[in-house]
Amino acid sequence: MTATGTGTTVDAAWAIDWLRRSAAVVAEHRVALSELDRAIGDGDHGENLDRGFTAILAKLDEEAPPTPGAAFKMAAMTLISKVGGAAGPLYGTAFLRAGTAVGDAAALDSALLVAALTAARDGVVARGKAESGDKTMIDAWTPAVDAAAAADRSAPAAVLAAAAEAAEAGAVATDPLIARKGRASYLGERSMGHRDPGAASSALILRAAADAAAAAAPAGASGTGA
Amino acid sequence: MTATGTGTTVDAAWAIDWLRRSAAVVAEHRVALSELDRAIGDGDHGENLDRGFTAILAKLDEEAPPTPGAAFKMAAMTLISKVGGAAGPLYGTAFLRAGTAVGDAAALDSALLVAALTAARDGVVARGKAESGDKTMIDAWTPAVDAAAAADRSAPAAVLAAAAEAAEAGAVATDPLIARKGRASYLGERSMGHRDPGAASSALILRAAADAAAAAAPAGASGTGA
Amino acid sequence: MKKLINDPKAVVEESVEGFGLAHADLVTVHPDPLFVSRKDAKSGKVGLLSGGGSGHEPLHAGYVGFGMLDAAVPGAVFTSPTPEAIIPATAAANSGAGVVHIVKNYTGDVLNFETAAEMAQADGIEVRTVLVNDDVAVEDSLYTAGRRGVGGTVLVEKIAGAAAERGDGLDAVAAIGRRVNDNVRTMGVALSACTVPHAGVPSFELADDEIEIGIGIHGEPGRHRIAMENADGITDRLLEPILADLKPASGDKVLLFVNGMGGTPSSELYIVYRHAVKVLEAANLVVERSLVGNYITSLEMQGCSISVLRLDDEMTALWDAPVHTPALRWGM
Amino acid sequence: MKKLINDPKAVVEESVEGFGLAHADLVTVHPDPLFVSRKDAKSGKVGLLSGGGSGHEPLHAGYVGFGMLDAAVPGAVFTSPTPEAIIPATAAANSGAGVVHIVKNYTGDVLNFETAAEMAQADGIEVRTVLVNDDVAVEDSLYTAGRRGVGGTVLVEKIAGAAAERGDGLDAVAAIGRRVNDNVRTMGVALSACTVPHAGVPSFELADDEIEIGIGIHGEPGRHRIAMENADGITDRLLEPILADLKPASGDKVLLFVNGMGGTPSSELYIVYRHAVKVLEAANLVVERSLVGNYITSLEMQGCSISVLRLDDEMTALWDAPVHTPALRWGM
Ligand SMILES: Nc1ncnc2c1ncn2[C@@H]1O[C@H](COP(=O)(O)OP(=O)(O)O)[C@@H](O)[C@H]1O
Ligand SMILES: Nc1ncnc2c1ncn2[C@@H]1O[C@H](COP(=O)(O)OP(=O)(O)O)[C@@H](O)[C@H]1O
Ligand SMILES: [Mg+2]
Ligand SMILES: [Mg+2]
Ligand SMILES: [Mg+2]
Ligand SMILES: [Mg+2]
Repeated sequence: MTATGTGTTVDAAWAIDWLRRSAAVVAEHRVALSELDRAIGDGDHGENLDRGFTAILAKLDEEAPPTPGAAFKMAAMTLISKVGGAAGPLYGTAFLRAGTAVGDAAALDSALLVAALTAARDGVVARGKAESGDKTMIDAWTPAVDAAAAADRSAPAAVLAAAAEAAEAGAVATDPLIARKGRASYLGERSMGHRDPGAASSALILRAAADAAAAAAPAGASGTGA
Repeated sequence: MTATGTGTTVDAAWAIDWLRRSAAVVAEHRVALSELDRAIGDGDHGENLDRGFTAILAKLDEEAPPTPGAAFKMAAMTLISKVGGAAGPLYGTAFLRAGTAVGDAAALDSALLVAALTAARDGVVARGKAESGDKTMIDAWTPAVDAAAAADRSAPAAVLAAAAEAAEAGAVATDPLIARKGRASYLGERSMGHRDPGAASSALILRAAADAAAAAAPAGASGTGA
Repeated sequence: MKKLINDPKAVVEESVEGFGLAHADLVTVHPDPLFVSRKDAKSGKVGLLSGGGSGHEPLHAGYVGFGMLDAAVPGAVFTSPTPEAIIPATAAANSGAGVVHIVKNYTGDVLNFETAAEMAQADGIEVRTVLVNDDVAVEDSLYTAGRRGVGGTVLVEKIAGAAAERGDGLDAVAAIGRRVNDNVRTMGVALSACTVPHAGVPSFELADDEIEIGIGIHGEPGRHRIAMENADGITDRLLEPILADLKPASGDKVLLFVNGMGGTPSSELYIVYRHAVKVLEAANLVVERSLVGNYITSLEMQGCSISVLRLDDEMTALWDAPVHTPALRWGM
Repeated sequence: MKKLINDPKAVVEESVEGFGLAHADLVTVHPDPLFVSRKDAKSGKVGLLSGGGSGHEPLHAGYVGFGMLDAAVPGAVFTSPTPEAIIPATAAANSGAGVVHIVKNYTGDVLNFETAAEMAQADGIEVRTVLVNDDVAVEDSLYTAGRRGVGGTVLVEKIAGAAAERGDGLDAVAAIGRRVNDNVRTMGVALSACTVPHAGVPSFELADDEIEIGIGIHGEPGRHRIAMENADGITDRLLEPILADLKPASGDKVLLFVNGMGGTPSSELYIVYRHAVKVLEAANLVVERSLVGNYITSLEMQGCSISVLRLDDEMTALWDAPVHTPALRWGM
């Protein structure tokens, strides 16, 4: 399926492409993510997400969700049922809240996208109670939401590119932090000097969203994003 | 205590010196003997014998046996009670039979020594049912007994030196054999290329007997032995 | 990595299948979603359910049976199970009087059980949750995800299970479970790491003369890495924070639980137990009950944990009550 | 070498001391010479005694108690005990009806028990010896010290113990012990070696992709070294010589015993058990009873053994009879 878009909105095809690209990068980085988790957690983060996104691919092959919201909700339910661990409920909540935020809109403009990203982040905070600087996926999501909100809203691709870039920087910035939530917190100061696996996977997944939007946008229609 | 002897006989002091020298060489070769046993057995032979001879030293410190026979019997009972494993009862039987063979003679001449060594070997065969070539301590003892019987009988030191030399050669000759008795037999052909630990310890102990006799003999009184 | 496994991805399924075959008199294995339920549960009693990542065997499935759990939900290795499995397991454990979820305090377990409990309640099943967090290795619980649930979990499951079996109501069973948790403290040590099957490499590296003090049960590194010590010294190090935190009074009766992490022979556990008894008796505590063995493990990790539970007469009686599960059995 | 021990020379003494403290309701530890005796033995029953090198825990001391052994004699690690300890243990196990010695077939054990039996008989205690030699890994038993006693020992101790408990006479107890031995075959595999405390180095070296097939229980190498295989393949390799030697008839009832060598998690044992059941059922055998766990070990060795016992109704009834020991307990 080829992603399509008007340039000023993204649609169900984009959402599906996002999920497929997410599955691909998670599979590609499965070992690397687990390796990050092995350093400060229990070494299963890549495996967990890969199990979830593989199941999402299977669902997508069965039936294409008709709207972005339906795609997000399908992803949410699949991640909640298949991933387990901390990441399953947290990513699941993120997609669930995003789905609720966009309702059954067929096309999402930049404003709705920013709202969806914000709702996703807020959902993770509500479930996990982490604050910025606690060395969790929140440290990728909050800069991403902030960057998206501040980005040029003429094109979703630009909004998502800004979000992805900020998420990547946020993930890198978790390196020196002492973890205060999740398994890594048990290590105390020994968690310093390692990247948070959930922040790293969040950056990968948000980059997949931006890439899908860039692929969907008609040539020349994208904004400032990469 | 200094070992003494007339040159044509050995006495209780010699027997005690033999046991002390045996304890010393076993302690010195403890790790090496266990290492041999680790290759084709269960890695405890040095440890086992060391436990036994350490106990013999303690007994000797308490009370000096009045005759060679008494020394052999004390050694036998101590080895039987402290060593365990295969080596404990086998060495125990060897010393017991040697003790019985010499009775309460105060001095042992070459003929009585040969009889004692023969009785010791026969005791090991009776208990362990091993034949020559089965890769056991018998492969040190039988050549030792044969060499002792054939040696110049003018001096016990010569008899024991011949026995020790033959035991050493016998131990070396176990290297290519396939074990047919004891733990090493479970390895089948994989026991080839390793020295039998019990044969190696037998050579050490018989060499200690010869050394004690050489030390006991008045200068010039010893026979052809080293 | 050398393990007696086939496909690393099928380890849990195949192992639980074998477990079900070996204990068909006691348990039923439901393969998809995977959970284990008790065969002979009497109707009308409060149901007890626990679950969590696999790799801690015999926890939890080994404790399904008379006087302990009604259902267990094994997740992937070291990964909490999902609501998809917890919800039907809750339904299986329910015979009308509601279900107590015994949950070890890890973010993943808490979140997944929370979701499942909500959905089960929506289906009309009363659920109470007992959170186990007995690990004194986690010092600043304000600045972390809180203390972890470790060895104490076994004691909570046994004692709350006996309360359910004698007919206590839902809130009473949850209350006794919480009372056990409030009175138990645990600390663990690793001499070697374990290898998660799908990872294929040890979960941390430890030099030949190093040990990890204050480990959890997921192969994660501990709080401190120190030079190897002898068993008595290690036992002292484990008991010290336990007693400092539990603050038992002179004359208190305790249950002493020395638990193997999976790869340590029981002979070594008894060496630890021997010294632990001496330390507790020197502190004027009465060791009334004991448990020594592999009861909550980390795959083939070498090491142990010590748990001390301050007993009251009711807990002791419930501990002594008959139990018949694949991994814990007495009195019947 | 990292172990939870103090002095390598005191490992057995300290461990048995701790064991005695933990199970003071069931056993008495006699420190010098070291043996363990049962607390509640009824007078007039045939006594059951076993012993051997330490390092196989819970064997043998873990099986002292109601319905199993009356005394156990732990030697140094992997070294048979001496008559010095076997003789008083035999006296402790005797309450007038004589004593059965259960001896694993190793030269050292045989010689030391032989001496002790002779001396006990001289003291007026009737002794019968049941030699256990169930290890099919030893192929040419004519050219070796004969088959070794391994996993089957646990089954002999349980079933003969139940016979003694129900009041069978000395010869009858020995006869049932021998019948169990005649009908059981065992084969083991090691994934890693173990380290004897006083040696401090592993008892053999095994590459990362190699396993030893046909090991005994003393850390000795096995018959063949092969490339690592999956659990089902290894299970096939263990069962093949067992069935070839036992030659069960179609429809025979068997007990399937999957035993861990000490360092293998129970989850892996159940994966082996799962496939073993399938193989036995494909051979038209009925798996009537099972035992899965660490019951006769080699310190922290990784690996397992499989034992198959051809049951008759009497053996099954004696297997099911109540037993209450530190390591095996049911029916009471
Ligand atoms: N309370 C929390 N809030 C936000 N994110 C969290 C929280 N706890 C854990 N995480 C995220 O989850 C990631 C770990 O996920 P994963 O390894 O799949 O689960 P588990 O820790 O249960 O094994 C962490 O790297 C972190 O980013
Ligand atoms: N049947 C036997 N006859 C003679 N010697 C034997 C016999 N069985 C074993 N041995 C000797 O005993 C030695 C092993 O002794 P040791 O290691 O102390 O006992 P274990 O084999 O019980 O561990 C072998 O090297 C061999 O020389
Ligand atoms: Mg993780
Ligand atoms: Mg040996
Ligand atoms: Mg996890
Ligand atoms: Mg030995």
